[in-house]
Amino acid sequence: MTTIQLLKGHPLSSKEHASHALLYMWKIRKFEEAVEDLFGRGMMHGTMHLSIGQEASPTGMCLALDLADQITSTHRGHGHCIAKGADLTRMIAELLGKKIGYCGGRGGSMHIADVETGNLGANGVVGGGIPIAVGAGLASKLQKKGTVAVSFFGDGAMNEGAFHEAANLAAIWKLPVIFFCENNHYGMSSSTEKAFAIEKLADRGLGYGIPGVTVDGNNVVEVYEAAEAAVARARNGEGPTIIEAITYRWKGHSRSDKNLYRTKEEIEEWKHKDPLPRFISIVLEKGLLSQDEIDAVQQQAHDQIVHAVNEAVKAESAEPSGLLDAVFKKVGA
Amino acid sequence: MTTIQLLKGHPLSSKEHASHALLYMWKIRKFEEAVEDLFGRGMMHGTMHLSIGQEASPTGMCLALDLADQITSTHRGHGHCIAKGADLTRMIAELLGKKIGYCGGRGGSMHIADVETGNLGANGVVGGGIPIAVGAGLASKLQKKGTVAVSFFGDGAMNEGAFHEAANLAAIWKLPVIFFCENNHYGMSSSTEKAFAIEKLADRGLGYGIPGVTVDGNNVVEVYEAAEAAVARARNGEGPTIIEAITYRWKGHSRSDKNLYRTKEEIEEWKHKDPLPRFISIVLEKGLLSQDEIDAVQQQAHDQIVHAVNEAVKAESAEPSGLLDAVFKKVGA
Amino acid sequence: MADTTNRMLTMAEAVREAMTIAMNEREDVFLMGEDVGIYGGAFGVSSEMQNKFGADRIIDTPISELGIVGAAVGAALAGMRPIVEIQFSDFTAQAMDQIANQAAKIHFMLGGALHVPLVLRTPQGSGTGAAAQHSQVLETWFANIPGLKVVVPSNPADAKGLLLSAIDDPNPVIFLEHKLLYKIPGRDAVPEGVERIPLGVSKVLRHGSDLTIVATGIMVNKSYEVAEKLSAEGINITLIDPRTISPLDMDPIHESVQQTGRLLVVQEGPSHGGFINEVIARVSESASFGSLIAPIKRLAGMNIPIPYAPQLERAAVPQIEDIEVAAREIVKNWR
Amino acid sequence: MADTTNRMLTMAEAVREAMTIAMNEREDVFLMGEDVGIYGGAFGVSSEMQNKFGADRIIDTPISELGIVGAAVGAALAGMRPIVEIQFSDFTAQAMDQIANQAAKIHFMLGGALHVPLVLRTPQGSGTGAAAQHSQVLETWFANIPGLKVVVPSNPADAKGLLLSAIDDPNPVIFLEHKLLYKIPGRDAVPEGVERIPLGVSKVLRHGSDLTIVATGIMVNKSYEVAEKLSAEGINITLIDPRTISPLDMDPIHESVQQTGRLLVVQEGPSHGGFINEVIARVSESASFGSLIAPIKRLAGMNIPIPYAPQLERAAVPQIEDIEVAAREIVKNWR
Ligand SMILES: Cc1ncc(C[n+]2csc(CCOP(=O)(O)OP(=O)(O)O)c2C)c(N)n1
Ligand SMILES: Cc1ncc(C[n+]2csc(CCOP(=O)(O)OP(=O)(O)O)c2C)c(N)n1
Ligand SMILES: [Mg+2]
Ligand SMILES: [Mg+2]
Repeated sequence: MTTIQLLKGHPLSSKEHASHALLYMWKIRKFEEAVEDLFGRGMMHGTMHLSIGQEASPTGMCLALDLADQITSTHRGHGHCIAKGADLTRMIAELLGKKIGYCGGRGGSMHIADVETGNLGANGVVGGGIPIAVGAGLASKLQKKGTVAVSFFGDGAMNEGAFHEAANLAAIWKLPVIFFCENNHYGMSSSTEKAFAIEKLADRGLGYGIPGVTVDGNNVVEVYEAAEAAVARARNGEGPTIIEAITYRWKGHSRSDKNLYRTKEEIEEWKHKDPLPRFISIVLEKGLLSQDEIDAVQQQAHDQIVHAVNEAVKAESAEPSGLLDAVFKKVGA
Repeated sequence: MTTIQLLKGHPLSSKEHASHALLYMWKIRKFEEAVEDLFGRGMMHGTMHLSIGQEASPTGMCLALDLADQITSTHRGHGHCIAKGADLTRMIAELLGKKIGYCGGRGGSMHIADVETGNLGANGVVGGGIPIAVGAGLASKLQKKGTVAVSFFGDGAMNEGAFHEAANLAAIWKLPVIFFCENNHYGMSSSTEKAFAIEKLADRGLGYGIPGVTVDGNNVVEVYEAAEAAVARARNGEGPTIIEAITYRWKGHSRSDKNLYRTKEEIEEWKHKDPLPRFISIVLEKGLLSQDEIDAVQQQAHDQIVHAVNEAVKAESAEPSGLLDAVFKKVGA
Repeated sequence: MADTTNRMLTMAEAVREAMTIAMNEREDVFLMGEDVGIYGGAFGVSSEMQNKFGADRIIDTPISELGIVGAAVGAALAGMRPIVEIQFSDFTAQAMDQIANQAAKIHFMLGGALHVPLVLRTPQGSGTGAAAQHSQVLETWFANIPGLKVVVPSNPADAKGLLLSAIDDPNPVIFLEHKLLYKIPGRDAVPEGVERIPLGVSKVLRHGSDLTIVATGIMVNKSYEVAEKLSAEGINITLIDPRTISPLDMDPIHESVQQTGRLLVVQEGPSHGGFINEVIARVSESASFGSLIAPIKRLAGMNIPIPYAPQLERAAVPQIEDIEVAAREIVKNWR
Repeated sequence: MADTTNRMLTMAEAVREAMTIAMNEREDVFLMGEDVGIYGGAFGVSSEMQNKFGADRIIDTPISELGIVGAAVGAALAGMRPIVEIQFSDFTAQAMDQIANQAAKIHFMLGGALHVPLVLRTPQGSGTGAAAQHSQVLETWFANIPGLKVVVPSNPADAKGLLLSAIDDPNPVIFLEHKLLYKIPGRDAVPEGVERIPLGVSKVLRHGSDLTIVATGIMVNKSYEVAEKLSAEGINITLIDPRTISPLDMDPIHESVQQTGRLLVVQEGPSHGGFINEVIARVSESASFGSLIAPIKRLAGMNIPIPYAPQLERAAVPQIEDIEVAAREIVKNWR
């Protein structure tokens, strides 16, 4: 069990906020690098979907959320989990199929949930989490809890029927839901230019009566500001918002990707829009953090990941016994 | 086998066109009345969804189509079938479970298709026909046939994922498809005010890059004009259009409907917007047809329905033998 | 427990009563579906309930099965106990991702951290003249997915007791109501109070030493008639209704087969994949196998989509006569 | 026909070859699916095909399974012969309305006026560490729907011949490819030309008088290894691969059971609803019943969602050892 230390608020509102935002982006980056390394060394099974290059989006969004607010996440969900406060050791342990992993080895990379931090689960189904977030928003409204539900999903997911039906329900019932679309330009090999006949994906909202906003998803400040406004709307009972965060994944879709559908140049170009230096230059410019402080934050993230990997590697493997009993929750339990 | 006599063109462009439009609206009205009667007398099995009050929409749309153009229809599909040119005897025979029925008694009211007139089938599934029409549009494009595919569906169907996915495919591939939404204000008991958070359902198109137009669905002239423009766009390779035709069903959703969700006054109000007198007053005013000629058209429709019912009643019942063989089309046949 | 009130309810009334009890008992229960409000649902099951509980607890939805079930899954994860009505079971097809890939798997896949206390109620079956897209029995789809419980009540009293248990269950339960049973009263009185019937317990409706019939849903009623009729001729039938096809309680079935040596299994849906096969397989691989005198016989729907015309529709699923012929044959031919 | 070329292809190559032949033969055939173009499909099955046939015949789609299958149904009705690839069979859940309520029923329900010559290809099965939502065997859903043909090839040569027939078939065919077979060459050479294998004909892979094993997909390969191993010990096994589970060709199975008196049926998916049950039921109600020496035995996936960790995933579906133990037991214990 971790102590969850989340610091809500504008990433430029204080020294603490700035280093917090930076820490979380670094944690995501270094987590993904560690996963790639573990996979490369044959220590990890299955597949992986890395979010390197996209760190500002979940970080900016989650900086606007309370611990009790809920999220649903995707196959590319490590960043969402971390930004919402998940424990790094249990995450890595899950990827390694260990007993202490978030799912006890039963779910893996695509299925991490964390009740404590309001993470209702990553999802292997494109679009699968969107109606679920709407349901969490409905529960919040029915129970008058005042919580907000955020669904993270990719550009590709927007073409699933699940998005459509979920968006309309949230709109007509004015639910406290945020549809957070990470537009990284591709759904696997399918470019947004080919998969959509509109320029801005946030414009999908027009058909439902949902306001949509498009932001630079690699600028954590811009993401945060849009997120804060959407959260305020949601808590005020004004209904859902679509946030489209424009970003890019540096790595292939998954391990099988040969990157044939995009150019090296395009990838390089986006590496220059790396959300980390982007934010660092802002905080330096504002004088919020010194270079030493920034280096310290980076080191802190590094240490956390190294610690998590070490702990996870040492942990006990999940065992097949008991699988049958794990299918149903015991009645009356 | 009928000789199909369809007369394409603007309903006010000639005497013939005017009486053709009027005939088809009368045929639909009288067909539905006959169905209600057969049902009431216990001669018809199952359920029925009547389109009384909505006759101008399918008539106006189909006046803009060639015989080779294709449609998909709905549970409330009698009007679409008739407007596209279906044989009335085979339709009634189907409702009565007769061998000569369009489906040999296997489909009933919700499943009438007619290859000859390009009717790819009514559908018991709300939204089920929409992606199918898109597929017909895709085939037209791949085969360079120049035909247009029209999907008729209700306001309620627009909230199904099927609409969403179909609309986007048609938009990105610029397919010759028309999404014809008969907005009769209700999906069963669910009013458009409650089921949508937008005013005009045609605005759903904004999210896909599909132009949408809202017309008075009880005015066959207005419907025709929108249809003609959409057909032209489609044939020109400019892609799909959404037509929203505002209309109203006078009768309950189906036989189980107690009409608790709407007022008598509302129903009465809409009866004053009856598409038949509406069009008749226009043609009288324009001097296109005399009252006598109008009466003759009405009589003609009446005679056709009476004939169809008589023939159908006399026809042989469908028999259970051979059902198993009817599941698959024979290989090589 | 004996019923003192002798209340003869229809299935629709019994289901409504169970939902009403549950909603009175606990605030986290709500009903959501197309036309469940003022319309009372397509089959009148929730009639008047919106008046009683308000539009926030009897929630009318747009026509969006995937969205509705998904929202119910989300609400369940967030602490509610949704009951979803899908207007016809055929349209669970629209929602299969949320049913099979989400609801059924979440508890297991997420390591037990979350669970999905969701009841999906939906009418199934043919006999209404609504043809192939409105008449299916799709229970096999659900039974094939680990993580779902599947209930198929054959009468109002069971429906009430089983639904109360389903709503209490912390797991997703698919509750399949036969349309033709909605409006007819059952043979047994429905107890007034809160008597739960646990999921996963087969019920033996009658005892006989010549033949074991296992059936579910409306086929139980048809089989019952046959059993009564044949008993007059000295053919004594044990009739067993598993009530939940997943989990499937085999104990009384084995017990009975070991006495009768003959087994007939009846279902409405097409055989391939059906629960009847599961029963046969379990008997075939068990000790009961040795007791069999006759080859096991099954009766199922024809391997066709349900046709519209009444004379065709009747032919598509097992009728009383079919069960009678089969029962007679097994007993007569295998002594 | 004997193969002279001795070409050892993988399943991915064989499927690609069949599609290529069909697309060269007829203009109305096209392939549509997510990432089937330049990416070559998630498992590389259509690799390079877009270069050859262009983007109008190898059509990349957005992530919209329901829309894609629906569009394929419509295109089929309008005279084309679409092949649809669904990236993982788990996501046929999204498209079940178009598969089960539309494609499967149209020909019958519309009175035969129209038909749907559609092939839906999709990878199924576990063993890749992709967990519960990417590892299912959902063949039972399809087999349970009258109007669909369901093919489960176990090797590249069969895959090619069966796919050629599927594309020719005027009805909707679900073609289920096992992911683990994509990259390994089969035991048999794949004939170069156009040799169609008709749908609905079981194949007897080897003959033995002690035990009949019926299996499909990857379980055929596992069973084969067991049969070879046990033959060294004097346990002789007949191995039958039905290849299409719907229609299901029982003749060779009956024939074999009548010789061996012992039957073991193996599938990867969970038992409830599985094809194994259909085989058992058909044997149980047939004349073969009388020949049985041993209770019929089945091996199926555990009744759980597929877990992620390799040691858990292995435990979830029958492995070679499990088949071996079962085969040995049946033969040893029932003489
Ligand atoms: C319903 C469904 N269809 C297809 C897939 C296979 N798949 C996994 S991720 C992916 C691309 C998703 O694109 P996007 O939503 O943009 O997210 P990104 O990967 O870019 O983060 C696809 C096609 C899936 N998991 N679920
Ligand atoms: C997928 C699906 N969900 C629900 C139903 C039940 N149903 C049949 S018609 C109908 C209302 C349809 O409303 P709309 O699309 O507006 O058409 P209208 O009846 O008004 O012509 C409903 C809910 C269905 N047939 N299919
Ligand atoms: Mg993307
Ligand atoms: Mg309507």
